[in-house]
Amino acid sequence: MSTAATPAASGGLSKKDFASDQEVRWCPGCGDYAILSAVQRVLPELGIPREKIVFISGIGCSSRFPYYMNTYGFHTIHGRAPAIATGLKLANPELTVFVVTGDGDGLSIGGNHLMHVLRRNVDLTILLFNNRIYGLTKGQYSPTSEQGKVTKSTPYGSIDRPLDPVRVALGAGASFVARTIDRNLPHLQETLRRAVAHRGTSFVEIYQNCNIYNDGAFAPLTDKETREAAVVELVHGRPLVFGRPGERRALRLRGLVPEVVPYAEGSTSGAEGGGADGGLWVHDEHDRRLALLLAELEPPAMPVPMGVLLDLEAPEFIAAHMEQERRVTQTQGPGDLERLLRGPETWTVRES
Amino acid sequence: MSTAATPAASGGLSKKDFASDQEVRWCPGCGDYAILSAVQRVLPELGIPREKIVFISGIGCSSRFPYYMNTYGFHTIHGRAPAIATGLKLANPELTVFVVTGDGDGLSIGGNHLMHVLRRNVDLTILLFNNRIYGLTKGQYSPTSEQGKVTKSTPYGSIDRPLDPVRVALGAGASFVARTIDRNLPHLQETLRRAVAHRGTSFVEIYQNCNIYNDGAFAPLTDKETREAAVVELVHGRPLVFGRPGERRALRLRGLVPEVVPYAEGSTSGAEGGGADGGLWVHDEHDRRLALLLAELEPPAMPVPMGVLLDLEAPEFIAAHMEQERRVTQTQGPGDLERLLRGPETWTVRES
Amino acid sequence: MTTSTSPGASSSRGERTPLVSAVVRFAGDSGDGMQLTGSQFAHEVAWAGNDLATLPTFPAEIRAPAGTLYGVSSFQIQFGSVRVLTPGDRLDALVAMNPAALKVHLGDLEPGGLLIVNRNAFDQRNLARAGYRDNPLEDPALAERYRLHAIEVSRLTHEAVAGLGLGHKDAERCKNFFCLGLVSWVYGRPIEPTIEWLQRRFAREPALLEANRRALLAGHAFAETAEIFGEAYRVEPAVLPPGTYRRISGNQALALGLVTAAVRAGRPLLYGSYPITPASDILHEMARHRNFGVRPFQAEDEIAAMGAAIGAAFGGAIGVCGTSGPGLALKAEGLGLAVMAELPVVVIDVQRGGPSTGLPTRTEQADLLQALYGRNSEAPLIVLAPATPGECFQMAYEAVRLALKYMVPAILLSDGYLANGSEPWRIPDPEELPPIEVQQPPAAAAGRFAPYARDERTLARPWAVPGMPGLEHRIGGLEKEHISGNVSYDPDNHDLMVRLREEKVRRAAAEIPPLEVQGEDAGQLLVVGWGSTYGAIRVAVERVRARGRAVSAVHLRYLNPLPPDLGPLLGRFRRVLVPEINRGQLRRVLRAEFGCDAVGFHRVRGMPLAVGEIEQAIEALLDGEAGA
Amino acid sequence: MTTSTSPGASSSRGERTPLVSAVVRFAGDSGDGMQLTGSQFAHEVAWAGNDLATLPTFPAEIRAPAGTLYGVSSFQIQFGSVRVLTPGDRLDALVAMNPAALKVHLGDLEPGGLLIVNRNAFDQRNLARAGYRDNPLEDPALAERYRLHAIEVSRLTHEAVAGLGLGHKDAERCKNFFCLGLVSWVYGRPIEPTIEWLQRRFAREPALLEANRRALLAGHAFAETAEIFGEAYRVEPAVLPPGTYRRISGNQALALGLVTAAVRAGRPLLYGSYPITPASDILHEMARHRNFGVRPFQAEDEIAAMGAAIGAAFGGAIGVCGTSGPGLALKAEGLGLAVMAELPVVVIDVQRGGPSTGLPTRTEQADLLQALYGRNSEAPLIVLAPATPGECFQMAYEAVRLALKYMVPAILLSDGYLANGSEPWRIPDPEELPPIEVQQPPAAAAGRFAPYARDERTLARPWAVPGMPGLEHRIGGLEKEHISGNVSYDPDNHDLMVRLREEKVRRAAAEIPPLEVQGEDAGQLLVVGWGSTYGAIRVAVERVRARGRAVSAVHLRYLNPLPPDLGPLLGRFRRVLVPEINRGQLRRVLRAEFGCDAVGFHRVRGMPLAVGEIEQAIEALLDGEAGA
Ligand SMILES: Cc1ncc(C[n+]2csc(CCOP(=O)(O)OP(=O)(O)O)c2C)c(N)n1
Ligand SMILES: Cc1ncc(C[n+]2csc(CCOP(=O)(O)OP(=O)(O)O)c2C)c(N)n1
Ligand code: SF4
Ligand code: SF4
Ligand SMILES: [Mg+2]
Ligand SMILES: [Mg+2]
Repeated sequence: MSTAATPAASGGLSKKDFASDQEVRWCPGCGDYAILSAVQRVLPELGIPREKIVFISGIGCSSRFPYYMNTYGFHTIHGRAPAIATGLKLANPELTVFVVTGDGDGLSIGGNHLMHVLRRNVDLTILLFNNRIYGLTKGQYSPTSEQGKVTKSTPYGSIDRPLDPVRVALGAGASFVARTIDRNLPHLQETLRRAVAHRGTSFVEIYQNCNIYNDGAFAPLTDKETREAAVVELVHGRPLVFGRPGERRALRLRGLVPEVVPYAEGSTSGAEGGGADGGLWVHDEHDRRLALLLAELEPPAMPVPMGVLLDLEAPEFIAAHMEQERRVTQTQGPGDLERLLRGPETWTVRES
Repeated sequence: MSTAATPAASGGLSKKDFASDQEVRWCPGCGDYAILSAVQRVLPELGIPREKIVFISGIGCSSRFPYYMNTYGFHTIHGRAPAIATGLKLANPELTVFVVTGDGDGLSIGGNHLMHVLRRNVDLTILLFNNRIYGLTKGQYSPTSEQGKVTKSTPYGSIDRPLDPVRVALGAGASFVARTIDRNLPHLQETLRRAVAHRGTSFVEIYQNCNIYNDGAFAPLTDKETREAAVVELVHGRPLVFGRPGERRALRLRGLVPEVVPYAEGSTSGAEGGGADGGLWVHDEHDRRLALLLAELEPPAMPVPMGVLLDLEAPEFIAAHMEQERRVTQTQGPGDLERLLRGPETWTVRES
Repeated sequence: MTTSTSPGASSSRGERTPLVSAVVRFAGDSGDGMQLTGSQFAHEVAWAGNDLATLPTFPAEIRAPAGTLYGVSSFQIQFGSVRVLTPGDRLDALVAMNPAALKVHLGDLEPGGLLIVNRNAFDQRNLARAGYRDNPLEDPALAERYRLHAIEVSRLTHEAVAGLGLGHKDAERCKNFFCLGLVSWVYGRPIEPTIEWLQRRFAREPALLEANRRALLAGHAFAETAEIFGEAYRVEPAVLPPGTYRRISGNQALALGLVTAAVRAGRPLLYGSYPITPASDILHEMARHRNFGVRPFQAEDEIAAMGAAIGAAFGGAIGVCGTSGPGLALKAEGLGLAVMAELPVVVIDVQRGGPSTGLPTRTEQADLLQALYGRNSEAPLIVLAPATPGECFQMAYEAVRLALKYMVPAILLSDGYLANGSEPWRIPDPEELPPIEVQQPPAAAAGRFAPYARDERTLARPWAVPGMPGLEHRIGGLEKEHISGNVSYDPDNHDLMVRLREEKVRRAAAEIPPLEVQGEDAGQLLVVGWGSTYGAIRVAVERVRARGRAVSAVHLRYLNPLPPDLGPLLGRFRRVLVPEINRGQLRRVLRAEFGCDAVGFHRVRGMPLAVGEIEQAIEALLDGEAGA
Repeated sequence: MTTSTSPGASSSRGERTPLVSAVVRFAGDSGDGMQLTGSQFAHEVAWAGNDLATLPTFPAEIRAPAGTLYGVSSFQIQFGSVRVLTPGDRLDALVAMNPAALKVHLGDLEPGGLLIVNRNAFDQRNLARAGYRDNPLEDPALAERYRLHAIEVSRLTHEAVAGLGLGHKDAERCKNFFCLGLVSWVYGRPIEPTIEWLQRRFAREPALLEANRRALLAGHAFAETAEIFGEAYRVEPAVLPPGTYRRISGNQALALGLVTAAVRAGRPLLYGSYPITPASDILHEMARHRNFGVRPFQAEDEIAAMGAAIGAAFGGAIGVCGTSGPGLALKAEGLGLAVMAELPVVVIDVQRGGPSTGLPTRTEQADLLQALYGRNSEAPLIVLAPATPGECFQMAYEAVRLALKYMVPAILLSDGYLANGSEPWRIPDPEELPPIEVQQPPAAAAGRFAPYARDERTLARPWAVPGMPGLEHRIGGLEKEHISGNVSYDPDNHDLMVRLREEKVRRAAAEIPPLEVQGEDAGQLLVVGWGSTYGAIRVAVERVRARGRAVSAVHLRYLNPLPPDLGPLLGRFRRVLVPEINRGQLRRVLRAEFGCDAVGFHRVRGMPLAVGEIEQAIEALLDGEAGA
């Protein structure tokens, strides 16, 4: 999402300027708190005046987010936030618009709007809080829940195979795809900055712990013991390195098949070509094919990629829309209501 | 989709047994006729009794398909056929169910149901007639129309970037993904056979010419002059070869980047490893990563892949559902209504 | 045709029989160009200064196979020197281009009516396709019952265009202009406007221009010289209020009304729509007017279109979306949000035959109750309905005006007949339209901004939109606290808010002009209509009144809130008849609202009501029979 | 507790004051276990043979922060030796676990009522969170106005469980059982069932079992021995019809009704649902009964759930889906298809506060008009509504029965109060339920099968489903030809089909049992209710009658078609009052349908109507005042 930055106007805003007067009502310990805090920290950096920032959400625990932001906000209906945000942005292209959604809101009932906003590449930042559960309705499995999950609605285990939000986004042609996690604040903040900086739809999947209905869903990715081996942080132009100090590993592509190989700190052997064979797999966030393969990495055999998987320049919907408006207005002149109403053919009836 | 074949019952059925008594009402010259004919030809081969075959469609020119099939059929509402077919299959897992949809029906209003049926891997065959236009509503651009398309609803050209149905299907985790075209009858028929043979959701994109509102959309792929260079037909275990006799070409992967190289008939140099570097790109329909890269091939620089892009074994939804039903019934015994109604705690009030 | 006074017919008027009005229908294969023929004839008629009303009927198929019954396309027009309010019940003249057209439409032709057929099309194949065993033209009964003229239209057309180097197909396609020339002569309508139109249309295809021109002239000359028509007619110009006129369809007028509202309000207008018959043409029209600040958005479905309109309204633009019945069903949840958020969105429902997919190409007025009640819980909004194609303009404008003034969603109920039908339309001066008031928020909120503080008079909340500094606030679909707009679960607050939302809509009744009663404003029988049945009811009432019987009529353009003077008016009549193309939806509302024992008249045939059947229903009631 | 005759209370009954009924509310933080406490108390009460009705109220938040006003959770129960039909308007006793609970609920306690508070929770932090500047327990007015007992519940509980090795948190969590013991003693209800329950619940956690048991006994003993309670009560068993009983909530009963219908019909039942408050528990319950042929399907949204139900019905299974108001809005288009395809699907709408997202955790009955009319065009279907939690069983069964018999969709309107409320339920013998008729198609079609040929009596079409040889056919959402079912654009056929679909629903009126009138069946005033207001209306009418005034009442369980004897009944009363938790929806229907000048009483507070306010409304009308 491009930033309509007017630094002067927002000079000196701080985190607390972005906190509304409403008491935050998530469960104590919910991962949503960390995300809220990260967003409230990052916003003052952007230099965008508060009145130009809008948070649009659907329904779910995650979707209560706008109430806590001292910006404009709209807590809409289940799954429709991308469509509403598109309309808002078309009404006023100057705005910086965030969409906050959940794995149910964004991928279950709202999957189609998500897909279409991504293909249109509307200049929005979409934050999908993925806790792999329906929180607000008290714990049914979601489209990102693992197969076999026992929940209130699946006492004998769920049957559906889960969706991977990142794969869905790539399949829809997203121009910016990233993944981050509630428990890694610096990573979360940096990912938010990158998302806001992107022009077009920025899709950010945020792994979020629902400590009431799906506690520990991402524990391997956050537990001190395991997290370094379980996560690979993506850095553009750098090899995919992960693992604890002393046990550092890197990824290599054999053909299209990823392999884990030992990694000696500082080594970049053969790291020139993005994903080039022989050498290590080097991250290139502008390469859609590499992003597709990153999205295929599945735990536990492979580490989970975190960070910006893809950042492509692509025509943005709102700008193109306004450009067309300008072009037509230039060619045809500003609308002449009288002429429009008369149409091509008229006749006159005189007083008789 | 698995075939609940009972060859005896359907012995001797022929194409015309599958034609209903309703006059076909597509525009003269419409590509839908060829698809209808192909389906009516393939069905008798399957040995499935007519009464076990059901066609479910949404709304659109394409969706009138069921009326012309002498099987069970249901022309439902716009975009919802996958959901309705899922319910039908759950009601009676014995049935062979086809879903017929269009690029508008399946990817615009019905995109979410399509995505979810694919992830669930419900045993259905989905035929998506992609004519890159809304036919029935008389010619508005569709989600698969090329950017800049001038239509009734976009007099100054469309702004949205198109979706690629195959990429969407792969993004949703489809287990079977194929592409074929109305004008290549043998290919169409063979693809249908493969789709029906697959267990799980078979997704078949069929390029279909709408000669009224989008005539020639696929002309390069069907014109005698150009088609051989424009299409690569996929054959499992064979290199990706295309081009006219005498000008045969093959594809090779350089890292993840496809290249076109000359091909000498019969050559299979280095063709062992699926997509292996050095040698030619050899099709492996069981390799999801290769399928992802196939879906990235874009004309005119690259030929359009036709055939089965992906055919994976994956847990099928209906079978798993019925298996759970059996398992629970086995463990708990068949439902005992009296016990159920009594619940865990009762008390008795006697005549006083 | 440019501005000019109506010159009357161009042919000699010598022995022409004067007519007050006539009903003509052109019918043929979808490939025969009947819509164009009818439309051009309507142009000629309008140019001649007649009043008119048109009724096109399309097959459901895009291009139905030639010669089939279901592939017949037709265009009906009534025109006259008097006010013409309906396309007419029965035909004075029928042009049938093939056997199928004859079979489908003959039943509507008045005995003794003029019947023109293309004899060349009555070959074995076409007869078989239409299900004729024998050629009906050879049945003497046909010529006895009607003034039959079986003309070799195809052959004569081919002869007329011979030598222009046209292929057979192109030559054949000119035969509709032959017929147009012929009918124009019969009714003494000027063909100049058509020639002008051809010149514009085929500016770059001189051969086609010439061919069609020749066919037109040939038909005209054929009628004049062959003298096979026993009589020729003339229809004097109608006495219409002075002004500059154009012919306009309901969908066109609706789009222009929206554009005008946007210009007058000084706001961009987002038109979000997912194509659906018969509303798609509004999208097509809106998409052309980008230089008026119209932002067209073809959404992925109706829910997204609704969402985009809500988002636009939240953002300070006018949010409009257009659809038909099934699409309105999908917008229900979104409309509820707009009611709760109190945002000004306008939803246009061009009603069609239902339920479900129903009869997509046919008209009906059975979405009234859906518009009023088709949402969860108490979610009142404004509902309006235009009465004629031209009126779609002012009611679309009115819908935007009221939505913005009361900060409330509005639904506009058009229908398939209004959408595609057309009439002469006096071009309005936009400046004469009532101004559009926008609920400006306080310049800067002293302290915390209260998004649900209300205007005392209208109860509207302020339209504070993103971008306005100091007014940052959050709204949503949860119940909100009076004034502060914060989420509130307080029971009494909920009851209050439910009442306020209702009261706000009720207050919009202050905007409704006094009802205009046709006839006495008290008496035996009042006929109440809404929407596109206006013309048929009006004419029926006129006719019954002309027979000296006391009956009055009133037409509702405001369905929610209802006009404040409606209740008293109903009370002044002994009986009330409500003719509708549904099973009695307005009737239900009137009974519930006013305890009025209204009787219904319902024909749900996918067609406009006929004047004659309404007349009968009126007479029956006056004679003391129960309602049908 | 297993089957047993009700043993009455276990404590000594010596000096206990007899009560006919009592209303008790437990209130505290969501973490305080108030729902469990209330539910266990209800078990004890049921076991003691009382009649009862319960009203749980949850905060909208999943785990609201401790001590907040919006985080208070409560459970109210009325029980008695007489028939108990409502959870009661005002409280005889309130247990408040913290300052927030006191603040939120004190207003509902009768002056002089019993007020038990956990004094330990009244610390600075909690007082501040609840917005108390001073400790209300220190205000002498409190003890003057109520029978206040500020007990150190936390401390006493910790002491009771000391030595079991529990952490502070676990120990603290036992305090609800202390309160339960205490209240059980006060009302003389047996604690044995609770001990049995604890034994089952904590079979694998002996420390927790012991701790909760000790807390329970400590509370019980405290009340008995500390003798701080001025009085103790007893409530004799109610005289209920003989039979075996259980306590059941509306959602449970509904699920069991569906399962029973499936078993009786011998068909699998697809339950398609997308989770939504307050309907989710039905999905949870249905998902457990796989061994009854229930096929649960958690769909991607409500539209897909509806679609799956339609697909299942097309496939010969019973297609059911459950949702709440916003979800019903999304099912509108699908319901239209089911009407057109004439397929037996059942949609359950557990109504909640609206519009839009509204008040998701609160009750309302404002979806009646949506259920009746919330679809495009004329799309009539059956609408039913249970009156009590237990009745959800039979009405769910009835919905399936009628849908299958008439081949038509049915909507069942439950609500948040019925869903979560509970009552003693006499377990029915499934064999006594009316049999479920399935519209079997002809064994083999002679010639072409006619999917729209109808049963003469019911007008139902045959249920020919895929898999049946020789009956292959195609249906869809386009209008269909009478009998053949082919697509038809014929105007008269459309009118006929519209009427047939309407008539079919009308014929289902033959299934409706005669109305049972409370009081005389003619007179001054008839109160008409539907849905969950049953109990409140009944009690209100009883009370007014007890004061010797003439008022009758009737309750509607069939909303479409309406009972055939309703019109005549309405006609026998001078005035009709319709109390509803909406703005007058049934009232509107009655006025429209019967021209009856019904007066409404509406309180839309997200809460059940109170008996008292209905009484007042009745009295006011009897006194000749206008309706409120
Ligand atoms: C139309 C509609 N259907 C269903 C619901 C109920 N509902 C509210 S939130 C939700 C799912 C929330 O899951 P998710 O998006 O993952 O958010 P989370 O609570 O986990 O943050 C559902 C089903 C609703 N509010 N509206
Ligand atoms: C709810 C709803 N919205 C819109 C329509 C109108 N409609 C019918 S078909 C169609 C699009 C058809 O496009 P596609 O699926 O590509 O089918 P095609 O006609 O091209 O085969 C639309 C928008 C409808 N019938 N129902
Ligand atoms: S239920 Fe889960 S996601 Fe929702 S607020 Fe609680 S912890 Fe967070
Ligand atoms: S409009 Fe196009 S897709 Fe539809 S029937 Fe005609 S040619 Fe085929
Ligand atoms: Mg979630
Ligand atoms: Mg299409």
